[in-house]
Amino acid sequence: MRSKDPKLLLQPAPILRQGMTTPTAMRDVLLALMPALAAGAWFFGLGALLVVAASIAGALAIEWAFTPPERRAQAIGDNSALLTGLLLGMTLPPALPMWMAFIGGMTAIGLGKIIWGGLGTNLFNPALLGRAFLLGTFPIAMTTWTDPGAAFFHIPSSVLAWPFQSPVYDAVAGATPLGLMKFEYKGSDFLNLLIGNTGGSLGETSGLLLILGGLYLWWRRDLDWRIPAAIILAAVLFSGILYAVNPGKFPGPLFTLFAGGFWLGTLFMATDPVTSPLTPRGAWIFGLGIGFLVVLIRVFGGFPEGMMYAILLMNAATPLIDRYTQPRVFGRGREGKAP
Amino acid sequence: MSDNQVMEKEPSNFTLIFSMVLAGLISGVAIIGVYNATLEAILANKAHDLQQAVFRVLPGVSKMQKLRFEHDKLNIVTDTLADENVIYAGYDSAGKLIGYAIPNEGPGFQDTISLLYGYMPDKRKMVGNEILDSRETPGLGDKIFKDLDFVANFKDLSVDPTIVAVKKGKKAKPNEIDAITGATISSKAVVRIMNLARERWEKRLPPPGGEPELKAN
Amino acid sequence: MENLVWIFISTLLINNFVLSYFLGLCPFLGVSGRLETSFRLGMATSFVLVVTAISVWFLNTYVLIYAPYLRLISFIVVIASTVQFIEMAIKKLSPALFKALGIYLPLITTNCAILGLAVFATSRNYGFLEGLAFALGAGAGFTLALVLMAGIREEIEKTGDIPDLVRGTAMNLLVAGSLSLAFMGFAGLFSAG
Amino acid sequence: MSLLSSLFQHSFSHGVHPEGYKEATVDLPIQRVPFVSRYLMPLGQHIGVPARPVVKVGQQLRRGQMIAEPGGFMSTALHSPVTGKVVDIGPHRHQDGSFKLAIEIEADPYATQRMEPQPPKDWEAMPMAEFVSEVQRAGIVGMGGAAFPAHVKYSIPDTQHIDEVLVNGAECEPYLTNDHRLMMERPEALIRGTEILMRKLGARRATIGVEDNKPDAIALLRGLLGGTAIEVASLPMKYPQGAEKMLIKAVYDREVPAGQLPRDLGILVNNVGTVVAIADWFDRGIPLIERVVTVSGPGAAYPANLIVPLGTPVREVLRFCGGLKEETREVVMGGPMMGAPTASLDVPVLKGTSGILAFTEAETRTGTEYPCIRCGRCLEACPYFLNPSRFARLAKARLFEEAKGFHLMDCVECGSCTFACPSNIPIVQLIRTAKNNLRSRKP
Amino acid sequence: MKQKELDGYQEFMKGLWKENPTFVQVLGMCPTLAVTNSAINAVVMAVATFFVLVGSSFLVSALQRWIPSQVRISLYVIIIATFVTLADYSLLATLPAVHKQLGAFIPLIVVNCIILGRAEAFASRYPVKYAVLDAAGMGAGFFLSLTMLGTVREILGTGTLFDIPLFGKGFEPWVTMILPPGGFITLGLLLLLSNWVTKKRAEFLKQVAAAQQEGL
Repeated sequence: MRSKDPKLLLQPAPILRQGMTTPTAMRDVLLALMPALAAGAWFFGLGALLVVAASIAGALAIEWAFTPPERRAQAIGDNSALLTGLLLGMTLPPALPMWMAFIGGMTAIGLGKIIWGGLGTNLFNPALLGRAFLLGTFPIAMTTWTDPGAAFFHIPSSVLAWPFQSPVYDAVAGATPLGLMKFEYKGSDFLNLLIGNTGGSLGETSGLLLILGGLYLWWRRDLDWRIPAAIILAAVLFSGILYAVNPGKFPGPLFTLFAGGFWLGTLFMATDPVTSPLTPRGAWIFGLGIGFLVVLIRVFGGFPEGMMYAILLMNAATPLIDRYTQPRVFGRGREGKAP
Repeated sequence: MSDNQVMEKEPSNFTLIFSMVLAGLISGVAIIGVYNATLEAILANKAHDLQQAVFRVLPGVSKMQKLRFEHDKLNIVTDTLADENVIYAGYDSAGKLIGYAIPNEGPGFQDTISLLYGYMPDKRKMVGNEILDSRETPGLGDKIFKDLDFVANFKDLSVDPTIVAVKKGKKAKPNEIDAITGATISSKAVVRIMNLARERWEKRLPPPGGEPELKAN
Repeated sequence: MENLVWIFISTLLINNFVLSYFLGLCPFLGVSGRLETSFRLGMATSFVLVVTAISVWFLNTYVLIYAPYLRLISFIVVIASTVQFIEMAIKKLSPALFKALGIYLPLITTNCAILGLAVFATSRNYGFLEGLAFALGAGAGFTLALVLMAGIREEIEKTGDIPDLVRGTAMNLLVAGSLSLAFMGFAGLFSAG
Repeated sequence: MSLLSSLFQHSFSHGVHPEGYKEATVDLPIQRVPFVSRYLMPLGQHIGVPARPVVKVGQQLRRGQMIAEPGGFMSTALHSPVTGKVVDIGPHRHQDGSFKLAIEIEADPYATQRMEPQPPKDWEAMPMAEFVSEVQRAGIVGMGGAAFPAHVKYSIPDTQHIDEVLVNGAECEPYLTNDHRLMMERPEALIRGTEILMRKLGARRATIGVEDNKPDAIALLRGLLGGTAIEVASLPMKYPQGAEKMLIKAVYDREVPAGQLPRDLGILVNNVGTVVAIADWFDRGIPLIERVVTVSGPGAAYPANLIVPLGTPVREVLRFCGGLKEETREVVMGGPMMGAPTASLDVPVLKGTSGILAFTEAETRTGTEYPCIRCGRCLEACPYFLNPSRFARLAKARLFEEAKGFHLMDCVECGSCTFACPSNIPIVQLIRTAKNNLRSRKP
Repeated sequence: MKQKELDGYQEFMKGLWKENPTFVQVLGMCPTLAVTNSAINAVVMAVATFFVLVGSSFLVSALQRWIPSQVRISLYVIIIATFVTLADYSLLATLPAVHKQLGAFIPLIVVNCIILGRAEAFASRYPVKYAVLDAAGMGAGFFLSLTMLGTVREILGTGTLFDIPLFGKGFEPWVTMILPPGGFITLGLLLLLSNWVTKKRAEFLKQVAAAQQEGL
């Protein structure tokens, strides 16, 4: 027994905490994205990794620059800027100039996070806000796709374009499965969709590996399963109805699920806890809204892909959803009145 | 009002009405004055712009006539109103009908696109197109009038059975146009607006070779 | 019919009065602090928009073809008196509604969305039904933008952590910019058919 | 096992699953702590009005003698834990750091500390009002931690009737095994107390709710209870199952409406320790002068289950079982989820002290507080379906009134939200601040 | 008339920065954002607004004795609408191309709160000379902010200024800048910048004051 009393802490109960912390949650998501990123690198080569690196660099640079020095270590250390940069990078075309990716990363963190007051305070998904800005700003570069399968060490010259200069593409532009469907009503080979051997954003093509990452997150309890479930439900239902009406013109549910950024958006963007509703019923509404909007924009809208806009639009509605889906309090009626 | 006019007495209703009417009168005079002063220039500007547009979409035309489809036939009109029943007939210097400039508008990528295209009934061909107004995405959708390749599509385009937009470089038939890469929706919107106008005017126009029976009203 | 639907959808989502045409920005930036207020203001504005659209159609069809130069003056007078008249009518017919909407009605007179609607409807030669669809879309779009903005602002202004430098109009504009970016997703909706 | 059982067993919704940490003490029989020289009996050991001293400084006391009488209806008596004399009645350091009135007793080092056996009381013949006042005079309070005067629960208005007696043997707090050991070692007293309550209150049935991490206790009780009106309900492990309303939900699948009491549903809930205390008083005449305390936690040298006379300084209890390890940084009175840290080891064991837990740096998690990322884990943890995240944000912005609108006052501060929070936000503390602020605002 | 001492120079200058209608008072946002997708549009809009602002302030101030307060707002609106119509037709006659770009936003000058605000708050209370200076200051401030916004948006959005290419052929334009989101974001960032400058200036003045104190 010690002779002197220890200096006792007065930290209030509960003393016990469950093991998960915010930085580990972010690290889990980073880990879960690795297989899909690796697949992106495999299909699109080193250039794709450079694009992702530029996006991450932009995100970290602005986070560092605009965080007060005393909070920098924590702000960078919680991995959130890294994650935002990575997520943004994975939604970019594989041959996007690095300078654009860098600006995208800066916008994502700057407009999507810093001005709101840092982690946890923003209402729009930062990565997607950055991407929406890029798509609005550089519409041509952001919709110029390359086909997979180039030599790994071949870096497209467009990736290395000088800052503020228009890229020059050295390969014939490819097409995404969604683009083929939208503008030419052509389907794509399902197996290629599954493994990701198609044109598209560099981290979104491999549905299979993304689902694997999602399952990992679900297993780690980092993921609110309701949101993906609701998105899939709404997307399958809506596209199923359309497909039943006119199979020649509208894509079927399976295509809807495996083309474009569906899985990246569903499992990694929509489920971003900061920008999705807190309440379980809210999560369902949020997910159903996204699923519906995705199909609406893909089928009837001007863009082949609607995942990003669907999520951003539902992000905007999140405060309202949260407000009107407060759970029924124990021992009270729906209206919150005690019986 | 001013700080020192504390004891201002309540003005009568008459004063109030009188001041309003007076103000109305003065402003009316001012407005009518400037309206009359600028009317000529404005109308001339408008007429000039329209004429230039018609001449551009109908090569070889040197005279135009505004027609409106009313009471099941085409009538000559001289007003400045524009609606979906208006069409411009273009004549060469010899007074022979060359074709029609047909305006139409419809939904584009961002907002309404309004356009004017030249049509030669004898050849059943479209010979020119001009976008009058649009808010398409700069640098992308605005290629529908900035991209010379795209504009050239309409210089010699068969309208039978309909106009079809295909992926750039895939144009094979006389009724097909090359869409703009990256702005497929805008390209398709233009085609759609044209096709709708073509359908509308198909039965209204006199058969090929015939000149419209014109009646001044 | 298809045309009417497109006018409605376009004004509601694609060319939202606030987020794309910048009309009605003063209330959008000024009155969007509270959700309830915003919704009521949106409703009141929608109502005035519809009444204005109808009046403008009558003016355009029966009066202004003879005196086009009076367009602006007659619009502004009609809007001001419509609002005044609605105010009186509501006060008389439904005091409860007046209590809810009353204070917003004078604000609506100077809302550029109303005059904007009149001017746009005129320059586009909208017919009666088209004008109505336009007004409904504009009103619904204005309400939608206002309510979304109010939801966001309630969240961030009460419990948020907005840096002092950004707080206020700068933040509202940046949020509006983000919303506007998100609404770009509706571009091209139903137009390629 | 637990997955399967949770499928077939009823419980309440939400809640959390903290690690049990009960292995250290679960098999240790209850030992008696020797008498020490000084005892401190604060007058307010229970919820409600403090007791009123009936002894003077210098007065000699017998063990079990009443030293303070109830200060009102919402109050209960205190008894001397030892034979000795009163040395001081004055302010003494309380475990929350404040000074509160307490009676300091010096034990007579030569006394045997034996209590004369008393004949059983004829509780069956007592009118109900007398029964209630007997309980009050015995100083019996809720032994689960809240220390709510027991007799208040038994004062049922004429318009109501108790149908069910529910004995709370859930012991959902990690580390604590005092109730478990009590059930194992004194099952007869537990059953006896339950019978007394059933008969006096006119209940048809009684249920002892026990979490299924105590299979031995369940088996033992079931063996003894065969054929009686008392049942044992085996409940899946979950925190906070021991909260009254959660236990009712788990056992009967009934929800006590907000603002109402279990008795409004005809249910009386008492902790295992309370029921044993009832049996001790009516059968043996022993008032509440000691209780079972679990000493445990990674900082405790030799964890133990102990019978501790009330008023024994924590330091002495710890000394008996080997003291604290060097790395101890925090000592908590009660369970790790709802207990309160103490700043000094000189504070006494009270009626509500179910455990003395010593923690090291690793458990206290003094680590960084990260921003709330709205992950919603606190919502999924809250057994009351409240929105703790919103409370925390509103409390930080000092918007207490608004938080009240979201039923802040329904929160029982079970700590599940804070347990679940990955960002290390002290949610319960913020909620407590908000609640205190709102309460103090009332005129 | 008993009046606050006015300094014509001050009345003019306050509109440029201290009470800048856009950055400080946040008025007239609609034209500010809608027409600033190119510098030329911004300039024309600002000139038209300047004209209406100065004209109506002049009239309101000159006629203040004869305007009954009960109907003053209606009269102001009529005066403003008249000036706007004048501006509208003049533009249509002289610069049809620009008028087409500005489209419906010229008539909307009527509901620009700056104009009615100045008429009500200043012109109706002070002599003509100061009313005109005040209006001119506000108009100039509006011109300044509009031009600033238009310049930034045009340079980034198209790589040109007044349609003159600035960066050579390879420049990749930032299309969002001339789209609605760019308007919101650019103005938001400019406001942010102005907040920052104001804050830094206040800090600087404070330091100067402190230093002077020390010196004494």
